[in-house]
Amino acid sequence: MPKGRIIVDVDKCKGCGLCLDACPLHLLELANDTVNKKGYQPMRIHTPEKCIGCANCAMMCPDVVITVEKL
Amino acid sequence: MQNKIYIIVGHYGSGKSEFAVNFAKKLKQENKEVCLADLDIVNPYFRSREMRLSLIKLGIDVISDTLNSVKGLDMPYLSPAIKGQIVHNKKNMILDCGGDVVGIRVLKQFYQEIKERNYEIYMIVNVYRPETSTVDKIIEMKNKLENEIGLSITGFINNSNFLKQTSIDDIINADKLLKEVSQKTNVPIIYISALEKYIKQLPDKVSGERFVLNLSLRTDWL
Amino acid sequence: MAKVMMKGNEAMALAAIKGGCKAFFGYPITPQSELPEYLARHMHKHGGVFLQAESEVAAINMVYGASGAGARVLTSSSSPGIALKQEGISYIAGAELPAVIINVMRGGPGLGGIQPSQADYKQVTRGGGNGDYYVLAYAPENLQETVNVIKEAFDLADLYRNPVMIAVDGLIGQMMEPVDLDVEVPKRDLPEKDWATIGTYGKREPVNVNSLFLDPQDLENHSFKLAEKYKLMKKNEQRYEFVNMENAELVIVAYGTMARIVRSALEILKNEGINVGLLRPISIWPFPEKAFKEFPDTVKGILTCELSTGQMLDDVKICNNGKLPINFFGRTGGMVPEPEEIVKAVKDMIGGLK
Amino acid sequence: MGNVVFKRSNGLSKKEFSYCPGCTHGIIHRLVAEVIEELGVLDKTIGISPVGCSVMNYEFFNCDMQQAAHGRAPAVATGIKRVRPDNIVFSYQGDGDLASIGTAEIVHAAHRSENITVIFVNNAIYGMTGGQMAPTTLIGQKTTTSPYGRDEKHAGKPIKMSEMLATIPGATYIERVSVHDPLHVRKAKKAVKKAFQTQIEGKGFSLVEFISSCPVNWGKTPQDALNWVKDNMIPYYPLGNFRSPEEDDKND
Repeated sequence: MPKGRIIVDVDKCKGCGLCLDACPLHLLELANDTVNKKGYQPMRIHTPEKCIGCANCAMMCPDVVITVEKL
Repeated sequence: MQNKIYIIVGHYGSGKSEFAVNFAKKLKQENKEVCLADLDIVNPYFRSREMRLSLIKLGIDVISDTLNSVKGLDMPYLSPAIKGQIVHNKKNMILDCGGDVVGIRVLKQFYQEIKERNYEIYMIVNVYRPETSTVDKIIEMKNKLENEIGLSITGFINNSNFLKQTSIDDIINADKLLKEVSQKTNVPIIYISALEKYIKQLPDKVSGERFVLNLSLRTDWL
Repeated sequence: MAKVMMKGNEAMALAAIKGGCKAFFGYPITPQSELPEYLARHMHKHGGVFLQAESEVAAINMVYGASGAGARVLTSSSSPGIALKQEGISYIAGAELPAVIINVMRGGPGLGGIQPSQADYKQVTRGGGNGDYYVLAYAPENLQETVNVIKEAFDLADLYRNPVMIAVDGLIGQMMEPVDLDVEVPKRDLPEKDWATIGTYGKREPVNVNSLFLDPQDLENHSFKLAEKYKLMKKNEQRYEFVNMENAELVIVAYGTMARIVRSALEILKNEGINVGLLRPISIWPFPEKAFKEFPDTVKGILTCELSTGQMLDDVKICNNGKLPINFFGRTGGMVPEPEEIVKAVKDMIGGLK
Repeated sequence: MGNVVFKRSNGLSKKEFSYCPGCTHGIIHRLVAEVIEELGVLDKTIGISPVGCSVMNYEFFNCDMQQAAHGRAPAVATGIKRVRPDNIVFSYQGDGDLASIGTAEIVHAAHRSENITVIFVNNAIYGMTGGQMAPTTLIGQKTTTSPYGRDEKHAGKPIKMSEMLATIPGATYIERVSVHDPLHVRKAKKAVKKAFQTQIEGKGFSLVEFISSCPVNWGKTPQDALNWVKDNMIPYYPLGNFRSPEEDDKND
């Protein structure tokens, strides 16, 4: 069971990748196979079940597109 | 007769410089040696030094700033000759100060020298200036000025006017007010000053010697 | 309050308080320093704010902030200081904020001198800063008129959401004159300041005070909107006085202190049987172009008199539109002419016309 | 549904930030917005936008805003605060704005101890006008107006605003922070909160200097830019507190 969950406003993500290094468990990646409405490669979580809800990704997101829940 | 220092103080805009220039001429006409020192470092316009050239022609010394300016200088540059003249005591001196407490601050550096000499301190009053418009306000201004100089005012000059809009009643009303001040403070009213046309119409009962003012700093068209 | 004797600068300060001014930001400069000094002594008694800024640039930007937050604000300065304030004045006009600015003019250019001058005419009437804008500008000739127009200026600034400038020369700032501070002036119907940044307090959406329009179409729209406002000012706010115009063979155009000198000159001329009129612009922006259509047929020429080398002259030329010959007489740098000099200029012109 | 531990602050408008990907303006905006909201003063806050990349941040903060001329935000803030002392007033300024054209205004706002909060964003470059040298550009750093690298003999050494402002008796709270990793972001928020609290308590001038990045004009990826902040900027611009109200209380 995951301890946390992130909800990403995908279409507002600019794909800067600052969240990637912020995730202590390296669970985040930029989606190589898709672009969002803005034309950016959005970030996504590749192993959501490992998320601990630490919110480090949200801390670093310059566009405030991540909502974080503790489960 | 001993030379005197006449110190002209008062609320700014009450007519100190016009009086000082006229007073200098009056003393000169009485065959006295006169030096007019313009100590006004507050105002940039309408200062007695603007009359320097015409007063010098009359044989009246004028000292003010180190540059002997006439118009256009707004730096203090107080001339050392002022102190020199006070100390030498060779002439009657008129010290024309800037207005209010700020204007007479400059006198402090001459305090010792003035104290040792024969002096008069005249407070010019125009009761139609808002800050000297009542008995209490005039006395308050007098006290403030005295506190600043550390010397007592020895006489009032009633110079109350509305310039071209003055009426004789305005002057008579001012006289009543200043008489009350004079009674309360025991300071005499030395002169009542006005343009000649008003002086001629003044009733006998007004206090102070009549003093005819010829405006020189303010031109006719103003 | 009855008539009192006041110095121009202090009368202007008191007039601002009477006009509802609640904040003053300024920086000392001769010959207007008695104005901030007066407000430093009295503003707090009327619940207002007085602050001496670190520079004219800061002062005008404080005016911007305070006005944007809904207060009636004043600043004052003299010519070189007004030049420094042009940045802020442009922003104030751009953001459509009200403000009253007093300019006690001295000689220039550069540091110039401290004596009276009207050499800021173009600085005052051509906007002054960057962009397509104007300030409503008045150039009164005596203290009573100055006091009245300052009281009215706060209403006008609020009404048009535009800077209003009072341009007087140093003599008006420095001279004493009887004045009644309580003369009633026209009141305007003023809209709510719903644009002011005073906090939302949960009652409305946030507002923004701003002069930035990056989209050229938006900026053009904004500029045309401002232009409409200036048209309205031109229609409604031209102010002038005619003196002795009946059968005048010459009209002198002069404002402020120069107009006072001209009045004396007209008396001298009248005694010599020479009939000359005076058009005295009271608003210098909008310039009273309407007045030029009211000249009687007897007028054969125009003499423009200024305390400058000829700045209003251009506006006179525009309004005259080539109809009548125009001469110019000016003194500058702080030199103030005697009425006789104007009499001579009039006679010279009349002689030339014959 | 879980327990929401992080969501977009109501102190921010719905509008998307216009900044380049990875620009830390966004993080700093968020911190300011969160603090204003958490302190319960959002509805009485008035912000001032500068000239620079964040010139349009009046669109991003969910409170009343005024846009100021370049460098003049502290003067505009002064005007607002003096006529509306019960409102909370903050200015948001970059290094060109605050440390170059507006040095007089910031120095004198601090000197008067204006009861305002200043958010100062130092990324060692002029971002908006196209990557020119800023007063805070590091020695050797190449910009479009220091094409051979900043030479101190020619352009002087980079100015340390927090240190300088901390020497002013009127400055109440001065702290330098960075947002290059989550730990520092959390620390930075504490500083912002302290700054606004200083104002709410009427204690006078507060300023938080953010060491920030400009991936585009620095020519780096967003993450590399943050690494550059850590490796090059922070050694020259040390983080920490330079002035605090408590210290002033002690000295009183």
